[in-house]
Amino acid sequence: MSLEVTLEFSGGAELLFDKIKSRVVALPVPRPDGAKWTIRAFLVWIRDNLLKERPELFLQGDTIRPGILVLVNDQDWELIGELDYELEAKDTILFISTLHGG
Amino acid sequence: MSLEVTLEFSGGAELLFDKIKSRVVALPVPRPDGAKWTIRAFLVWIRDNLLKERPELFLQGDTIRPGILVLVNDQDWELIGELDYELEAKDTILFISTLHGG
Amino acid sequence: TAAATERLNKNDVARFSRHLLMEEIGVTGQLKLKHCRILVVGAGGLGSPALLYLAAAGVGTLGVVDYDVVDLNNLQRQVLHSETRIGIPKVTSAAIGIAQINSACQVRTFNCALTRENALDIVQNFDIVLDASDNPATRYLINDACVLLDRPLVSGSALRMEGQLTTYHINGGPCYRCIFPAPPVATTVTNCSDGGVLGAVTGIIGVLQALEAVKIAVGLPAAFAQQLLLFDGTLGKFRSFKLRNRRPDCAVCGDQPTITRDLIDYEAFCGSAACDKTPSLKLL
Amino acid sequence: TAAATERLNKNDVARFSRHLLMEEIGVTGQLKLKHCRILVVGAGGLGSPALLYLAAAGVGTLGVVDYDVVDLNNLQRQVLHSETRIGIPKVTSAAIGIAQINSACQVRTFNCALTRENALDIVQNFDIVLDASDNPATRYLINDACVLLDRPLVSGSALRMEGQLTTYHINGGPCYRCIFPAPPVATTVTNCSDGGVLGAVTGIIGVLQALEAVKIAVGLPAAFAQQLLLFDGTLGKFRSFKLRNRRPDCAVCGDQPTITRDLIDYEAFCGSAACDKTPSLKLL
Ligand SMILES: [Zn+2]
Ligand SMILES: [Zn+2]
Repeated sequence: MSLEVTLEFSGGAELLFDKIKSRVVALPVPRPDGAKWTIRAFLVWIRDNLLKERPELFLQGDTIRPGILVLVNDQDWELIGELDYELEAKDTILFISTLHGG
Repeated sequence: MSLEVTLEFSGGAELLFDKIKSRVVALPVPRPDGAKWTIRAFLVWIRDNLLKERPELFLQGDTIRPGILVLVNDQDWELIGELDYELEAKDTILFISTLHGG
Repeated sequence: TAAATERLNKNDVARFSRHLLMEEIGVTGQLKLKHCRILVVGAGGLGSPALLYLAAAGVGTLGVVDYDVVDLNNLQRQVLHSETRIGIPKVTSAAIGIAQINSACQVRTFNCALTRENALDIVQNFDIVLDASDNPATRYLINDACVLLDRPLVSGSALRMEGQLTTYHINGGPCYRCIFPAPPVATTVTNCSDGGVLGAVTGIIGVLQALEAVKIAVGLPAAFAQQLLLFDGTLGKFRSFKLRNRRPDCAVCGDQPTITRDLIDYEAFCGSAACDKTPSLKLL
Repeated sequence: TAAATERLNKNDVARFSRHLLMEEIGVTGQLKLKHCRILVVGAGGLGSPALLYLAAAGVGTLGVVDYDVVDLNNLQRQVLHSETRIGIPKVTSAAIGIAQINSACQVRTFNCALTRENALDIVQNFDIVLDASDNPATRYLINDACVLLDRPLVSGSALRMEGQLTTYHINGGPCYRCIFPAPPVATTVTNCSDGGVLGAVTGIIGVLQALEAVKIAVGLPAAFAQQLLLFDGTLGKFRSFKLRNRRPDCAVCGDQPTITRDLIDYEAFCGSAACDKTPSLKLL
């Protein structure tokens, strides 16, 4: 069994992930520890499975680093519980690195 | 029973329909004559139920007038059968009046 | 690329540093821009920003076709022109505006309407064409000339609060005539003189046309091939739609075309003049 | 509206005919534009097209803040400037460019960096503010000044092939600091000097900023309030996202703000200078 979600990067965040802007990932369910696939757990999974180097450019402690917005199904994750949101099948999670240039 | 589809207008076509760019319409099913809700039939329904005046600005004979594009679920209707396409629940049908200004 | 580097002069390297830093452009792309020739038909609301950004980007040769002169009411949106140039031909004004931002850009001006007689002669000198015109007759003419000469056509339009954009005749995709085999009845066509237009809406579409042309010139994938981009300025919404494939029965790009290098009478075909100033009953 | 009509002079009526035809603008809207004062912070890649279209649209008063001078490498995208104005202050060049398209526009130039000391004094003279700056420290400063003075803030940014746009502090929605309570670590910030930018991408965002400001000025709904618009120039895709609500715990627009009219030390807060020229290890 697996939980399939779409993982997207924009604004330069994709440079940390082989420049792939969009991919479908299959998360194993149930998780080994029986817990839910929160975004908190998903970030750990991303770090361990996809992030090749320099995790500090993506994560800060157990959350996302300042300057990266997280959108779940086109909504700011702040509206739906941030780290505690539980992923559902076919969710789209988009990480946007904020631009400052002009 | 009814078949609900979203009807949208853009590029000025909405001016013929009370300036409403998007609405959900409920089409009666089964149809009185037992036939399917093709786009051909839907155009007649639009003419009889929504189009208040000057139908020649929207229709030409039994089809749409030149200069208006028809998109069903974000695809050119030419890709899916044009007038013969059978509507399904939750379809979105968008009529776009082509702009020529610059 | 050592040889290629030598062909960008020192001035180019300084001027285009923000492009040279990008892997999507770099020296190779900048050289392609320098050697590219782009024709813009119409130096109005769409052509003004398109020409400005194409010149700034380093396109080596720009062609401009327009029969009109600069009018005060153009300055609400036609940002390539200026108050002091009111009354002079738009193509002359455009050349002056282009020289201000990039004097190395070669500008070829065509102070005339694009017609059945001159279209192929003009278009054949360019690699990419932008339709920034304002009427159906000219749009069909540009399309047919581009198909006959096999040039990609980046076509924009705008009215009131809305804009539309498609790239035609590229990568085996449809041409304008594939999408619109029959012209609109003249009385259903509204132009900017009748309906008005918000200047920034033409700006957004015109700059998008420039971007698409730059991408085609440097060899990046065209974003609007077989796609219709709609911009609704009221809602601030952009939407993209997949258009039909090339039609084998298309009169100009089909398997047995009926429109050949003689072209056709476009004003008769459209039932309207090749300008946006003809008064008529126009509602849509 | 008879009295209102009298306040548009004959020249205005001729110049803005394409706006007057539109029910969304009309005489009332054009008068609102004439009496509106808009501040653009940064006369670069975003500020250039924004200022051009705001001036062309008939905005009565434009303010321009920039401490820099025109450089050759600006001309790849900063279309308000020109070759002959290389070396002069950008705000001076901007005023010249604005006068070319609309000499009736009153331009107030601020040839300085926006700082904690001058921000409120400058911003208070304007009704709407555009953030067309290029670094986080200035973005936080502009935001805080706009919140403290209750001005809507139309914020754009661009890098390489991408652009972003949001309107902050409008209709009770969030401010920049609500969305980004903590600044990015300086080493994670890439600017256009390091990463490059395609000129037309800045053009699209800058014109969209002008459009949004025009709409706010005439009283149309802001399209990008509590919305993030992303533009991916590689794919030609625009996407919009709903942002969070105003945060009651926001340091500046919250219920118990800690940032007051003294403002804060923005360079210390961000750990980086208020310009885009500081070399540092920048990857994202
Ligand atoms: Zn064709
Ligand atoms: Zn806030």
